[in-house]
Amino acid sequence: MIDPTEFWLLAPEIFLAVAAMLLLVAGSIGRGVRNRPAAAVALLSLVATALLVLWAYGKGGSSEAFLAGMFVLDSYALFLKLLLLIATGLTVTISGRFLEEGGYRPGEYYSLILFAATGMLFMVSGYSLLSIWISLELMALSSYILAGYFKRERKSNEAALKYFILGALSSGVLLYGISLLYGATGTVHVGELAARLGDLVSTGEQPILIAVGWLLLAIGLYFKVAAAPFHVWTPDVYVGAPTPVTAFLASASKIASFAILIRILFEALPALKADWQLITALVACISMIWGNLAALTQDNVKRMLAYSSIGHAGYILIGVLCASEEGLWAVLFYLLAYAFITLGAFGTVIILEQREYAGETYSDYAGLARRSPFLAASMLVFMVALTGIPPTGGFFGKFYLFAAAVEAGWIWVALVGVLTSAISLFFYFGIVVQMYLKPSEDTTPRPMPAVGLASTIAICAIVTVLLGLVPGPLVELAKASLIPLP
Amino acid sequence: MMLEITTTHYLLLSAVLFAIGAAGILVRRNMITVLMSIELVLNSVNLNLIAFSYQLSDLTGQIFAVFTIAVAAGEAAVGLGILIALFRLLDDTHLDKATELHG
Amino acid sequence: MFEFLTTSGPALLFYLFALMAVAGAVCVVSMRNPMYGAIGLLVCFLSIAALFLLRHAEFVAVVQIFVYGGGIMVLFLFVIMLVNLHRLHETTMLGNYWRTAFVVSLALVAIFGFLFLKVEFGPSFEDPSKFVDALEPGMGNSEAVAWKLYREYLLPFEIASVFLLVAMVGAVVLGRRA
Amino acid sequence: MANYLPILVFILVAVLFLAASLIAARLLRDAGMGRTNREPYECGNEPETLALDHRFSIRYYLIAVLFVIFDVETVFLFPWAVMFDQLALFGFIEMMIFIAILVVGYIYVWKRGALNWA
Repeated sequence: MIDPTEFWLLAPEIFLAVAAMLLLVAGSIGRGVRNRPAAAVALLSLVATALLVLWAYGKGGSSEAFLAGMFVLDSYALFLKLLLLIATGLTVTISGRFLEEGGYRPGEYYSLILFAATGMLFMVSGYSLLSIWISLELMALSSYILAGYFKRERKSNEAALKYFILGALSSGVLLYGISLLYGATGTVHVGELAARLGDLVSTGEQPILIAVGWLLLAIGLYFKVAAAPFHVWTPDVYVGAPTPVTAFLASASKIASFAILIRILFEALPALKADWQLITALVACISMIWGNLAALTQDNVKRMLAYSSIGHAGYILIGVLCASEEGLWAVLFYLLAYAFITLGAFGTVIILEQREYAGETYSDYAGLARRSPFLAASMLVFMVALTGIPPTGGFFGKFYLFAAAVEAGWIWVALVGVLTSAISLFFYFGIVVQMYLKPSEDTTPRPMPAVGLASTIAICAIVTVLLGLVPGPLVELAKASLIPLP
Repeated sequence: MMLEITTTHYLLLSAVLFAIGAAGILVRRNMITVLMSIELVLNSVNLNLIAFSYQLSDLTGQIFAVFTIAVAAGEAAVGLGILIALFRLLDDTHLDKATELHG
Repeated sequence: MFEFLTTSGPALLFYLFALMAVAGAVCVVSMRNPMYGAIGLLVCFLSIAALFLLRHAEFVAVVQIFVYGGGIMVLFLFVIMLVNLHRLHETTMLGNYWRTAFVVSLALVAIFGFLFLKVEFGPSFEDPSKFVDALEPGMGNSEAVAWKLYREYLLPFEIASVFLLVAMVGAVVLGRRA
Repeated sequence: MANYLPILVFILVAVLFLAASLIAARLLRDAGMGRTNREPYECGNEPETLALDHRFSIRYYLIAVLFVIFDVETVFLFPWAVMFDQLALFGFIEMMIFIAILVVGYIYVWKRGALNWA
């Protein structure tokens, strides 16, 4: 039986859900709310939720699961929740222009973002496969709707349809895996699952159910983090979805999916460590190679960023497969750095892009340095960071990941990582060349970013550089946010 | 002689349904059929859960199945919504073309 | 003969409904007209509900009929009637290769079948009352489900309500005229 | 298993009744199934469009979705109602929260005008 006072520790999630509902109802009455106030309410509630997260952690943070073993509030969850709230907040600030120009209702848009964030918060704290799965579905469902939010544009519609179909298939696969693991162990609680699996593996019972079960579960999760060869949905969805939503999918949604991937592999399947390390290594290498090679041939910047995001899923998986302390904090560090870099890069894309696909190609960046030195400089920072060159957070992120891999004995994976990073130089610097070396076309108007958008890009660029100059504090923070190793 | 049904029977049946559903999702081009195939996949999961629940005499499987059904309902609602939005767009573009021809 | 029928009754029912479920599923993926596919899906849903009954999941079986047979089915039928069937082919996303479909599903069945046939279980319950006794004493299936659902699984339960709310929002956002 | 015997009998009767009435209708009806009989409106009105081209209003879809969502809600309500006594106040509050969240959805749908038949 659950002690009702435990619900106080859910205050952040409950608050965020209530805020989303208020925004929803307010946005539906009469002509609805306007963009600015709606964004302000969404931002304020995200800040308040972050404060509540800190409060709840101070009140009852521990690595013990509660609410009948459904929910855990450990330092790992704390770190990721704050990161997710930051990423969601930055998504809110880059969304305004799109909504105003498209004439879509902002109330529903922001409330769907907040609902997705609620699902993510529950995901990182989930300690039962049932609660993890249902909150994953909450996030996914909100994301499907957001991807199709610009329903007057055919590409947004098709992106939503594709995302929905492959997303639903991947949750089906994931669920099938969960059902087989349940059949082998009789539980869906993460801690109990680990214990029973340990017994079963040592006595050699139910090998088939366990093997097929964890493999399907892992494939479902690789799907969600967009790792190759389970990435088929990513390029089309990233290109077709409204760009702020793409930024949201590439940052917050990816972080939350990685959070549950790590939670499940580390805490539920430690008995199968050797198996999942190998598979994860393969997936990581395929993602890095495929993502970076495919990005070479793109001339649409959004599509390039989509393939780059597949490659980066591979880099992050390197840290996961190490199953070591160094690997885990390197992943947390990288997730944070990557969130700022991605959101900044997509923010820049938003400023340049116009209707349909206009403004998304490499040649649209020609001479940007003269048209808008600020935009060009920030895009330069993001491209440098994505390549992994100092002095940016991207450099230290990759450096820590590769170092962890070498230390854990996965030298060949680290080698693939270094080589593919070298390849990535070509397509990231393709944009830089366009911006700084190609002459500007006079016909293109000088982009005038809105205040919210410009300040978001500035913040992202500053944080990216800061992380490259003084990574120490964040490393300490990440080191304090680990979960038990398998 | 007495025929008996074991959990393995259920597992095999669910594997068959899962395979049919997955194939339907991957290769059919009719989007409504694809959405129906998704329901097949979720149903195959439920068969597993119920069979294991009986095998282990543990109710968790049944409760999980109830949640799966609830989620399937929500997903169907949104999936069909996306489909309808797309159809409407196709029809509208059709109309646009028609008016262009007249003007 | 009569004894065979009475002792093996559940098994025969299993085979009957399993056959119907598979036939319905095949109908879903193979019919050109989605309306026939929907009928096949209905047959499949109802047969699966019967299979749940054979495993003493009475409550889930009723939910299956309620939500799938009554709700989701209606939704599908409405959409099939709403859309212009002549334009369905314009939503092409993936190829329509029934041979591939056949091979894919056969391969999946072969792999899963090969593996699952080797799975060994302890003796399942010859006497169904054992399953019922293993639940909370003196409760029927829906009581036992309720007892566990509302005391242990209340967090997923509340998340599910938010999920359903989002589904409602999604239907309105996507379905309304822009 | 014996508990399901009445249901089995019931299904059997239903199937037999259906089959019998269909067969009877086939035997009794007029043999002439001409073109007119196959038209959508047998009374003679010409249909405006082909059956496949005719589309229903989108509002039907929204109503159907609402029906499904509240159908699922009923599914959760039923076991709760069965165990209302034992679940006590805790269960009551729990269910009220669940219903409140869905009422928010109801208000939203209402205010957004999805229930209007304009």
